[in-house]
Amino acid sequence: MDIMELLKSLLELDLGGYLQSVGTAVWVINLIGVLNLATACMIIVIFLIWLERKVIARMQDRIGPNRVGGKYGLLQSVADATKLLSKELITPAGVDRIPYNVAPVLIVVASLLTWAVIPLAPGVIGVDLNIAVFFVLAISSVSVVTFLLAGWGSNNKYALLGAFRAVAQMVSYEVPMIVSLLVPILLARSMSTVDIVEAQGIPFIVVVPLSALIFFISALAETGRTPFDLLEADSEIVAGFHIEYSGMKFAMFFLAEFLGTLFMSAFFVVIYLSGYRFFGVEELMIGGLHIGALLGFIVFVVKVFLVYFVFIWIRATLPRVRIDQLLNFNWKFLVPLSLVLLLTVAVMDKLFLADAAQIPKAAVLMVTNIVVGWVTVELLRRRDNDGQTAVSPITEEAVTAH
Amino acid sequence: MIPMSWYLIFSAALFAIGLYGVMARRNAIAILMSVELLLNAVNINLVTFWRYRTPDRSVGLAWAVFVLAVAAAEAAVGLALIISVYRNRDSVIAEELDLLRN
Amino acid sequence: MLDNWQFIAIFVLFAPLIPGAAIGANWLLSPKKPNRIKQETYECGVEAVGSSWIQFKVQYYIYALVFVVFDIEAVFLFPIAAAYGLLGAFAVVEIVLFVLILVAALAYTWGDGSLEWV
Amino acid sequence: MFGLEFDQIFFVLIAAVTLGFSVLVVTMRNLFHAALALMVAFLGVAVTYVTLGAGFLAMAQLLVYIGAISILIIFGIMMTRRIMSAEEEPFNGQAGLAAFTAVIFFAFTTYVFINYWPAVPAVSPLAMAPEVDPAMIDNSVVLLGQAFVNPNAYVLPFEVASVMLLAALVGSVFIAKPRIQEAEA
Repeated sequence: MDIMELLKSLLELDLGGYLQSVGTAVWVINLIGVLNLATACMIIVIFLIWLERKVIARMQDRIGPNRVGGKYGLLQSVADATKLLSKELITPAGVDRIPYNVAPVLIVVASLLTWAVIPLAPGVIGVDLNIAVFFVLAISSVSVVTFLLAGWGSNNKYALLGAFRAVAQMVSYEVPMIVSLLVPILLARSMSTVDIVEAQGIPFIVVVPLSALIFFISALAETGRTPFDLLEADSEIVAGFHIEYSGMKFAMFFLAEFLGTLFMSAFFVVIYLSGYRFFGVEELMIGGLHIGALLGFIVFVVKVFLVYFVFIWIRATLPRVRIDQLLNFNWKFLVPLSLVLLLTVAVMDKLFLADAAQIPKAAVLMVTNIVVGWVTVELLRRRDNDGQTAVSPITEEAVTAH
Repeated sequence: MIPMSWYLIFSAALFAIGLYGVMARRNAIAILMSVELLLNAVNINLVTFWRYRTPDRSVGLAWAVFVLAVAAAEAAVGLALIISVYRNRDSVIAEELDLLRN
Repeated sequence: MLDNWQFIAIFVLFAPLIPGAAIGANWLLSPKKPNRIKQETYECGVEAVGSSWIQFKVQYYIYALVFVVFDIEAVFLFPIAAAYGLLGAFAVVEIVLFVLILVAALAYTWGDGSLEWV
Repeated sequence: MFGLEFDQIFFVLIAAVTLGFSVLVVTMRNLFHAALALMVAFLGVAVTYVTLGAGFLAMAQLLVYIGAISILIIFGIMMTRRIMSAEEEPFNGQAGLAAFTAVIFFAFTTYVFINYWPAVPAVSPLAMAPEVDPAMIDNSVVLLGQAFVNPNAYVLPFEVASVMLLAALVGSVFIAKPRIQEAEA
């Protein structure tokens, strides 16, 4: 037990390596990793709820939480959680017990599990699966099932209707998400998140901006954020599939939503914003100490919060769309566009850019992306001018809804 | 280390259960679910043989993916038929669907 | 490979403890005073009419159908995308053909009006 | 425990859970519960794939079977409404015969596995998985991707699969869609 070695490993974010060197079993190291990851997620979510309320309040010219925990109301979400703890867990008559009780647990498990494949810093990752992106998609498709469990189990018309809507929305927006994710995988030639980060000498948001945009919009819908928050449209289906839940069981759905949004920000950073990389700062060595690991982690966290800020910003800006607009926008705009983009990138990459150097290749792909996006918008405008009802870009869509 | 025969017996048991479901259930959707069990049993066999006999090639995996595709298509068409029949005949009991009898 | 999955396995075993502990603590701390009115199904202030397991329209099913087709497409295309650097030019033709056939499926449902929310 | 190694105990556990829930699938009266049991059985099969080193297929199983096919089945159950009818008899007249056939099938297959399988004399049915480089198992996904578009391997099934999906989608949308005259009538 060398205290210096331990400190060094902590600075390099390589506790696992240190434990291995003193001969700890692999499953113990894994267990410690799991505990760290899960606890960190929980603490960040408590902070996030406060952050979101504060930012939204500022954007709407309010102050937001300002009583509990000092001037800035830092402990507001802790107080809320404590209040929820003392609430009665009402189980309505006639519920289907097993689905009703499994759903809140399962939805949190599913949204925690995806964190296992996010590289937080160089060498710091739960597990570097070779099929990490596919793993994320598979786990998030499991969380769709929990909506059906909750909706069915509640023995309530609104809950079931809300669950059906939620499932229709989730499965619909999974299609453009899958197809747009194929583009970075195609460019990185790997499904591993670490490989994808390593392949981003130039961040993919620059190389394939259209794919990033499509992914971002479908991430908004997958997490049920405004303008796609039909899952809990209070005025229409009274909060949707979790209406019959109270106390902590209700809080679990809330928690899963925040975990999911935070995860989508992190996933966006990993896939399109080159993860922990920032002009080589992640490889910095000072006096034999790999300080770059810590810096890379800070870079990653800053990027994630920037993306999360955009999520909050959109929530404060855009009104909710109607369900027909939501589904039309997906099937008649996003899905065709993402398929066209996939084919264009695949053909360009193989036939014209097979031997190109990195920078010209990125430039050509970026121009291609912009051209595809521009042509689509132009086509839609022509159609709109012909007087036909067409799918307009998202902002116009949202405005006409209200 | 797990002997190959364990996987094969496991898959055979799953297949037998599915077989029972297909033959004994009355509800058409329940029959469809049993068919999915049968296809899963087949897939376990394919993957087992891939791992134990040809791990250096992708034969078993590739066919398992094709089985997956077939299973999805089968479920889609089967359920569409069941919904359509239910709409017209107000029943999903396989025995009562005897339009071609007489 | 299996060592990789060990982490996931531990995660799966551990993760339910978090929501489980939260709900368990809630169950211990909360008052338990059920009564008939409180346990009634919520329905905007009126008494619930009929079974909640009502029948739903076929539109939801059609969206799920199109989704299934693209899901399978993903299972085929993800390994191909991962192997893309090792493929020849002919592979591109095959991929384009594969995707175009699926686009035809989408186009059919579009033209058919099945994607309209009614 | 009983002279079993850890991974053997794990396998037996997974197999027992999978088989148990598949028995529930074929016996439960409430179809929605049967569909939930089916999901657990699918999950068990996915874990089996992981123990075999086929992580990609396990995830495909989650994505397609649990994320798509189960949802289709649940939608189908909701739309045909005959769910809560517990008084309805779930089995037809030939349930006993079916059980007999299933047991005979299982006994026969197991007998063949243990005594006559495989035809290649060098391999015993108790053979363990060959020791291979973990990198090779990892690489199987890339091999799979190459095989799908290799003209000497699976190009034809690959393209036929997409045609089949097209046919399945067109067919099922056509069947499931309510006819207009029907709606008027």
